[in-house]
Amino acid sequence: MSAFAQSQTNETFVLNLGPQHPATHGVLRVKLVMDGEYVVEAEPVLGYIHRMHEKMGENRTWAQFLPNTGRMDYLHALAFNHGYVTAVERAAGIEVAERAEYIRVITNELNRISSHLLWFGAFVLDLGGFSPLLYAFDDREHILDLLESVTGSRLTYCYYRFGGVYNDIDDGFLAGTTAFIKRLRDRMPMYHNLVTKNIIMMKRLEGIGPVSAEMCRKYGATGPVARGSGIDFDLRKHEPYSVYSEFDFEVPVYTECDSMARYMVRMDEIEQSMRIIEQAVAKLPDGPFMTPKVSKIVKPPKGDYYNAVETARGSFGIRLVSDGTNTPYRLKLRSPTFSNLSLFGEASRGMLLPDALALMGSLDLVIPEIDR
Amino acid sequence: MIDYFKEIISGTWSLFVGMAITIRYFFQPVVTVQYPHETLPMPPRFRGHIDLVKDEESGQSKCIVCGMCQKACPSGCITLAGEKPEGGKGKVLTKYILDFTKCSLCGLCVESCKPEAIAFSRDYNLAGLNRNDYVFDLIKRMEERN
Amino acid sequence: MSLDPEVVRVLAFLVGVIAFAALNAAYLVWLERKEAGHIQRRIGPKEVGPFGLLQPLADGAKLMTKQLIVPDGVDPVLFKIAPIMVMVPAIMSFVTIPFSDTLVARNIDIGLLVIFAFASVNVLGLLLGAWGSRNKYAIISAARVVSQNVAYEIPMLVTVVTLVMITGTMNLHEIVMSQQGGFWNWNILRLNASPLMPISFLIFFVCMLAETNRAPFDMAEAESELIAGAFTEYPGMGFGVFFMGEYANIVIGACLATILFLGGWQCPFGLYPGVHWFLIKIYAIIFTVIWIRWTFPRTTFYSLLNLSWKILIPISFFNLILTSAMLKVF
Amino acid sequence: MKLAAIKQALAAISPLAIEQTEYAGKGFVLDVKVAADQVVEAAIVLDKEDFFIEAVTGVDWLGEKEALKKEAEKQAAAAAAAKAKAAAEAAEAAGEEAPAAPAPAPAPASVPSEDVAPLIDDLEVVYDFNRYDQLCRVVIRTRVPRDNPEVPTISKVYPGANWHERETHDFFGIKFIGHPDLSPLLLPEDADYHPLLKDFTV
Repeated sequence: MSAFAQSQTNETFVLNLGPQHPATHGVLRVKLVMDGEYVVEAEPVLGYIHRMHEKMGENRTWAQFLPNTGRMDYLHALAFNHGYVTAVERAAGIEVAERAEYIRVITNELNRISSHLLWFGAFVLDLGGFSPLLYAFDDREHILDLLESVTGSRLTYCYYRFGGVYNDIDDGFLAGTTAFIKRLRDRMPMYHNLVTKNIIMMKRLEGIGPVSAEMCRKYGATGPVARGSGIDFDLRKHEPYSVYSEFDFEVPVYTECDSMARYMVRMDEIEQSMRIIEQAVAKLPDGPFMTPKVSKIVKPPKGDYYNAVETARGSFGIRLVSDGTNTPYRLKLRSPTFSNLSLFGEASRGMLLPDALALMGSLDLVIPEIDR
Repeated sequence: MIDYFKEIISGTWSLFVGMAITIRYFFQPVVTVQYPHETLPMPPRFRGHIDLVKDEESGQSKCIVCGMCQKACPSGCITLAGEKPEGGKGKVLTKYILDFTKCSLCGLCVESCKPEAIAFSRDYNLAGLNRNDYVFDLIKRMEERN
Repeated sequence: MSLDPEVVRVLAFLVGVIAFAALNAAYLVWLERKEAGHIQRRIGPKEVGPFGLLQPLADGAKLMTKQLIVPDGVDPVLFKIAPIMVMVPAIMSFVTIPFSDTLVARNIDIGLLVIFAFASVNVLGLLLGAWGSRNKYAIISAARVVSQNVAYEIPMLVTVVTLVMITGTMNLHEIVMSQQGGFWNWNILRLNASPLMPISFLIFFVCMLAETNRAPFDMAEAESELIAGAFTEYPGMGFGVFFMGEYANIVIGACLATILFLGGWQCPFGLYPGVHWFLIKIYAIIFTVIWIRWTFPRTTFYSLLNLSWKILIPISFFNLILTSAMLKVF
Repeated sequence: MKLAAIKQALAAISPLAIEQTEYAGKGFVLDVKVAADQVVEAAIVLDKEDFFIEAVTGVDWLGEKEALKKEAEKQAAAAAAAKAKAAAEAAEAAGEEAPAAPAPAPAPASVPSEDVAPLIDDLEVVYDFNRYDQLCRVVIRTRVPRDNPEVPTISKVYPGANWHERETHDFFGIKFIGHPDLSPLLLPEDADYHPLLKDFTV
């Protein structure tokens, strides 16, 4: 590929991929030291959208922190709700109603598909293709309407509660979900023909942005970034939480370690999520959508707990330290893109500018989740 | 040498396949809604800002001024006040202010309200020139509504 | 002093050509947004005038009302000349294009050469604009524009040389006259001269795309990397002039492709040829250019150069040799 | 890599305490307390076992020593009273509520008891390690005094920890010795305050 030899005269210049730049999908600044068009050194600068959720966690009760989780990663907000709710349920030992577990899995996987679709559109937009973004948004709109009819909001959900969900799902939602899955299944070949098999796309992605498995381990990268480098690590299979152990689905793993591998992992995950949803809709039990008599005052016993769930971008972990009162003592939020982005500095050394941006696009960044 | 030509041919073939897809969409009907002229109906569970529910017979709100919603709200948007009528038992609502600029629509207030006196409204296109256009006096809104 | 009728005729044609170029530049923007809209299943401009037809005028007015800020630290001379250097050659090369049998400003014998001469000035304009505006993004994009145009000038010229060998003349009028009759004796299907004629049309089309920085080769103003590339610093009408220059170049490219390969104003079935056929063919090619733009992602820079040096140039040289051999034999 | 083998490998660096916790309730399998300077060794051991760094967390235990001391005094008083009187009165004396919740009130003025040094609470740094192929989350904890919290950096062993440590330094002021660049990561460049300390007032 492009062998890069630092030019002797060493007149590098610093280019600011500024806080607002079309390729950074949010307020992230990358200080690039460039030599001509080659990136010599890339250093992401964070903190432009830092809101200190962890301090908010310390002066709100356990139930009042719920809306904050949806604001961290607004593309897959339900997974963050799920992560926080299962963390508190694990700490306080709250039972979750059987039907609620299935509702959570269905809505969570729908949200994962909508997050992957948005990433697909934005990624192809980064590489210059415009129309796939709008086709992906067309499909994503169907999911948002479905979830809006049940949860009431479109992006920052606050739908899960300790012990269950806010309100029940109706048959209209189930019919809509099955219709949507059939529709997306017909459209997936179109996406592959239009983008994946396109010679320009292949030239742009194959062999670009190599991230070795060892680099993933050293930086703690998880999610599609790690699965693109041959690491089979998906918390839904690895630490089965909720009722994920009851569905059979594969975890797509590619070993080429390049941007095309990460791209294919996410495209296959859309297919797997659809399989999960179908099985969950088929096995949806009746019964209450919320365990009765779960009081809003939750007092987990003293001590610290760790709980991790699989979001569209990797493993979202929460470390709770509770001192037995109704407000958390310490709430650490481990966001997956924080570690995924930390390997960008080393991975993008010596690459061309457009390839470095293709690599950044393939890391699927959501900046508010990094800055918290 | 062979794969040099094979790559060219398969490459150009993939380009033509891509163009065939987009031209097919060119002739298909449009999916977008022309917003100012046509609007989408909001689903029943849409979460707009909260509104007081009018009790049919008495025409007053069902609120018993217990203050549970005020305590449940994470960002402290609700301020309410009520006073005891001379003879009657319960409290009557006199002031119910919702500061919608801080509300994150989490639904903890609606959930914590036993008599179901507050519910999500369904209006979404709120426009205002300054922040206190969004500080709603829900009692006034309830009277205006009918 | 009596005006020589020829001078009056040329002046009238010049005014007509400039009007054609300006109108084209404006309404190509409308066509592009409408077509992009429908490809992406949305409508495109609709509010201003029926079907958004007045949208280009609204854009023009908006661009003109913008204040022309010349950022400090900018080389004022280069900064101001660049847009003009991109726009003027584009309009100048309309002079030799034969719109129909009689409708041509100046029928110059080496018309083809004039067009290519002006086409290379446009690159210089972009380079001066980027260098003048002292903006890092612009400099990167200027470097790309120069090497891209150099890389794609060669296959384009080689294909044109093969064609001139076949037609024997550089006069655009004669080239079109030699393609009379039905579409079977257009140059694109003149297989007796060289079986690779359709492929050389494809090469010419791809090089035309690359010359005008369009579609998969829009490295110059790659939105997602270089924001607006060479004309990042240009506010209002400065950007507007660059924009019109780019669209005028596309129209010239389309005209050239029509004249050289698709038989200019000839009718596909030999019936009453005329300027209407010429316009239909131009707009069909421009429709394809826009269609390609909204379908494909952008190529990287080195694969763009690989495509030219490793694929287009070898094939066009082979085509040149093959044609000369065929001409010698038959 | 069986859990026992990891436990045994970690025991080699003689940590203060190793405790196997039950995953379902706590979320991690092994809980290891080490002294501040053993952190790098522990990281190297885990690095050899193919662990990856998941998170670095700081916890501020302000007021904990106070509570423990008050608790100890109460216990002593309760034991003395119990010995002197019947068990019944002693039970009522010991009924005082749970240790003072460390509300962000300033540390309760410690009554000038007989011991001289004022009690220094400590900050805890918690490292989470996990494996890709096997469900095995290991937690390494260290405690450092609040007045000059210093922990050696593990970013030489795990480059991924670089940002985590910078963030913990932002929020708690824990200095990581040998860290390449401890400038604020999430806070503005000139931030000298540490928001997550319990005695942080806006």
